[in-house]
Amino acid sequence: MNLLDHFNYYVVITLMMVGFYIIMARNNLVKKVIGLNIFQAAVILMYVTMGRVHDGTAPILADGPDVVYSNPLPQVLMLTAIVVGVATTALGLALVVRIQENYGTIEEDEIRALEDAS
Amino acid sequence: MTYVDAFLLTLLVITAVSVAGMRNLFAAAVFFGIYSLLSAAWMTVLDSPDVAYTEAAVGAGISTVLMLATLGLTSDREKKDPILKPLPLFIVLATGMVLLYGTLDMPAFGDPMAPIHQHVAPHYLNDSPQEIGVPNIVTAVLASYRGYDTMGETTVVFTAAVGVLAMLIGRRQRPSEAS
Amino acid sequence: MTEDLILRVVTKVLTPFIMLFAFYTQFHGDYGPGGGFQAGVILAAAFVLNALTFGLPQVRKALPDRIMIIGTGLGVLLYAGTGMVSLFRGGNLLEYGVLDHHSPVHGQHLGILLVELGVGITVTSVMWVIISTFMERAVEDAEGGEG
Amino acid sequence: MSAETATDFSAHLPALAVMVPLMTAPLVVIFRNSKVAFGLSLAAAWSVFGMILKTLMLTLEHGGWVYELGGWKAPIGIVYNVDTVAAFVMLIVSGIGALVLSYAPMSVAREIPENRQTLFYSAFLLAMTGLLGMTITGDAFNVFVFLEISSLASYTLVAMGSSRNGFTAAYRYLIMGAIGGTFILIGIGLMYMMTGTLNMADLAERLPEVAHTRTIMASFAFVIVGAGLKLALWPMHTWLPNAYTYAPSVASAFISATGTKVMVYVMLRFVFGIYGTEFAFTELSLGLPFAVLGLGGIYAASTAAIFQTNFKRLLAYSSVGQIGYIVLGMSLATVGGLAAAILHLFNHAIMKAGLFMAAGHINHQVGSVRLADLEGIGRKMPITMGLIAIGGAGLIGVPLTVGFVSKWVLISALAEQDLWWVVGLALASSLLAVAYIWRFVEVAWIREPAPALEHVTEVPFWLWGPTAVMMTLSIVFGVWGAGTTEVAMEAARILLGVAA
Repeated sequence: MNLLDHFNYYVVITLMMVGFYIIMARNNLVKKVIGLNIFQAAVILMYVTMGRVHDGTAPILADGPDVVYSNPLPQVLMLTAIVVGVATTALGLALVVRIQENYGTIEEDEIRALEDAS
Repeated sequence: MTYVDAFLLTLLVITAVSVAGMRNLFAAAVFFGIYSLLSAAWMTVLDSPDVAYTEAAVGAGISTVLMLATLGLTSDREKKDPILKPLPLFIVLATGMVLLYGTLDMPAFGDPMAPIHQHVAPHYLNDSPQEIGVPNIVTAVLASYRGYDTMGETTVVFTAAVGVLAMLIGRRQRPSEAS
Repeated sequence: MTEDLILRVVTKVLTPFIMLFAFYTQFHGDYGPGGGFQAGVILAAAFVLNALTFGLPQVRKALPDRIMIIGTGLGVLLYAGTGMVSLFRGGNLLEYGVLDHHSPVHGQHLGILLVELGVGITVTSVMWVIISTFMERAVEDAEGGEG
Repeated sequence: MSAETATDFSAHLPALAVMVPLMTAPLVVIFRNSKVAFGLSLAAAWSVFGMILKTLMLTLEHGGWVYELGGWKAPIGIVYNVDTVAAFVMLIVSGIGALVLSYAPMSVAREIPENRQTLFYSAFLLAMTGLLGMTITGDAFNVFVFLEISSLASYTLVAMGSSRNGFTAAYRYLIMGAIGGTFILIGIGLMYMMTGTLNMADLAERLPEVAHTRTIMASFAFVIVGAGLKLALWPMHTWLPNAYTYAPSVASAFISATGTKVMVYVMLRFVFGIYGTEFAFTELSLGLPFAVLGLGGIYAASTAAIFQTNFKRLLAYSSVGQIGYIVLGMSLATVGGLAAAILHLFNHAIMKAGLFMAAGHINHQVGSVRLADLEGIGRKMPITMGLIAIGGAGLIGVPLTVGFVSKWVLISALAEQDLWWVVGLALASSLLAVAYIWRFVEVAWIREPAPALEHVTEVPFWLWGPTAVMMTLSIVFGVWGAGTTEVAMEAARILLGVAA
């Protein structure tokens, strides 16, 4: 097995894990949303990576014969996933704004302390 | 694997890791924008101009602007707390291990014989000129073959607007009034 | 909002080009990269640029909130409506081929044009509504600080 | 398929059932009037219910069918997989949705500010659209899209409760939900990578060839964990109690009854319909971990419910426990076990929706659902308390209620496999339900009415009517449980792919 065959996937997995770790470990609510975005962007890269063909070109039909096209399907799916990601981000950040207004902080541990107190 | 690929991938990992370590949230948001642009660049290298275009517009554009706007309304410093936490680290490493385990039987990168290039996709590439007649196959699949998905996607965007309006419409509450 | 003359002039000059590019992206999506979603984001970006330079109230005069909120729903309705018209013309849901009984390919073109337009309308309005709602909070914040 | 004749047109019913709420949601926002919004939503919900009832009857009579969206054949396009299981789950979603909406206007008027009411109805319809869409679809990626519609709408609904804790509850729900969704996306991606298709039937056909690959095993892990997060599988349930507690009453009733249920259904579809029983239960022996998680959930969450000081929170923990019964049934991978799981989806949905609606009555009159504020409320609100008693009896599994029927089917399925110690554990767990229901009964009936409750009266008919219908259903399907059991058995056979 050639290590280079899957090198891209290793990078993508690293990125996913960095994002996932930020979500799980950071206390700051905005930081968590940033982590979520890194995580999702990495998943998008995973799909796009699998759609690539050696010596291929973008799936926009050209006149030349023997053109190899990359797979359009993962790209279509990922357009949807990007949109879902930005929708989630917008909603999450709107919640963060309201949490700041109600609690005066956006640090998870301080919010928990305030919740327990009330 | 070319030098361009290697360069982009290295930069991607560096930006992602530095976002994790940063205390200044403004910098983190801007770095996320860079991360997003870099992934868009790599998507272009991977022959996906449509996805790259969208990622650049959304990730580096809308998402980053929203993050900065939120920081303007909250605070731009993250409180100090330990970077390494055992339980999250364990969960993340376990997840990563499962993914690495998954790569062991994956088709090689760019292999034209991989199942996804042999099934379904050839139909789009070969028959869409007769069936739909749009040169950009991504558009053909997006709007027609999988048009139902895209309708769902439009609905997701609409849902986001409903959600944000439901949360932020009207005058803001002061922390003093709320507590 | 800024008093900086250069920014104001540059914004004025750039706006038509950004909008033109958005429309190009919208209607050229069949031939090159792009489509309703990307076009919507770019068009909304043009509005946001203007809001940052000339202030939110100024842009709201041209784009009343009511209209933009209607826009968020209108795009979805246009998309879903295209699907329903196909259904009532004897096809399945979203089967654009039946939109033109003589030439299914032409029907497909028409359907794609309409649904992409629906996506564009919704995305433009939603992105503007979301960002302007966030900006409005920030403006209130500043006012609150002064008062 | 052409739409020439009326019978042919009924093939379009599932599509219409998704489109009606999807198109009503933007209309509601455009009209911007809360009365119009309510009217439109109610009309949409009941018409969807009618369409799905008809669909279910058709599938029972003639078997299922495949509906090709955009006219493209699977696996090129997206298709609906219309069968008894999907129709049954959609019936739960639309029926609960319609009844809960019938109850909504007074509750919404009290709990949600005027300028947000139309948005509330819109989000409600979107949640319904998402749940219906992900139930009926036969495409793995499409599940993700509609899952996100319902999730985003649910986060919105949760955040609309009037308390500030609602925002943090919604935020945590959003983060957990987004992780769950992304995990499912990764799982689907790995599956797609190995087979080249997204259509569920096509996947089921092509997966056995590559089932031994480590990539497919990883994809399985991601789908299970992702779905587990979304359906609040113990111990991944931490987002649920606060989300249900702080959501507005109408939203609590709808989401608790349908959200996790549809996710269970999606998990069933993936495990049995795509990966297959052979792969999941023989090769990976998933039965034991599922049984452990199910029983663990029943005991841990029911015990936690006993110690709650807030009635809605108590109900929320009880939900986590009840999901445990469903997972326990699923872990058997037999027709009886699956039937018990599917039946309990239906039965628990009715009971929990009714109970959360009744909690809404209390909130409407008292303005709080904390047990400390409800001392002696039983004498002030006799109808509501009677309804809660019926629901509580159902949760315990008293005969003549739906809870008894599902427990009976579950226990017989366990006995069939000679798992007598599990039977014992499942029976003993009912005592925990007795304990947490008793806690409420004790506060509401035994204690002297608190002075603060002096002027509390029963809620008007428009609130208790729909709740009473829900509870009546829980008795109707408890007494005549044979009918629902038969449908559930049929659904289980379809999922397992065995002939009757």
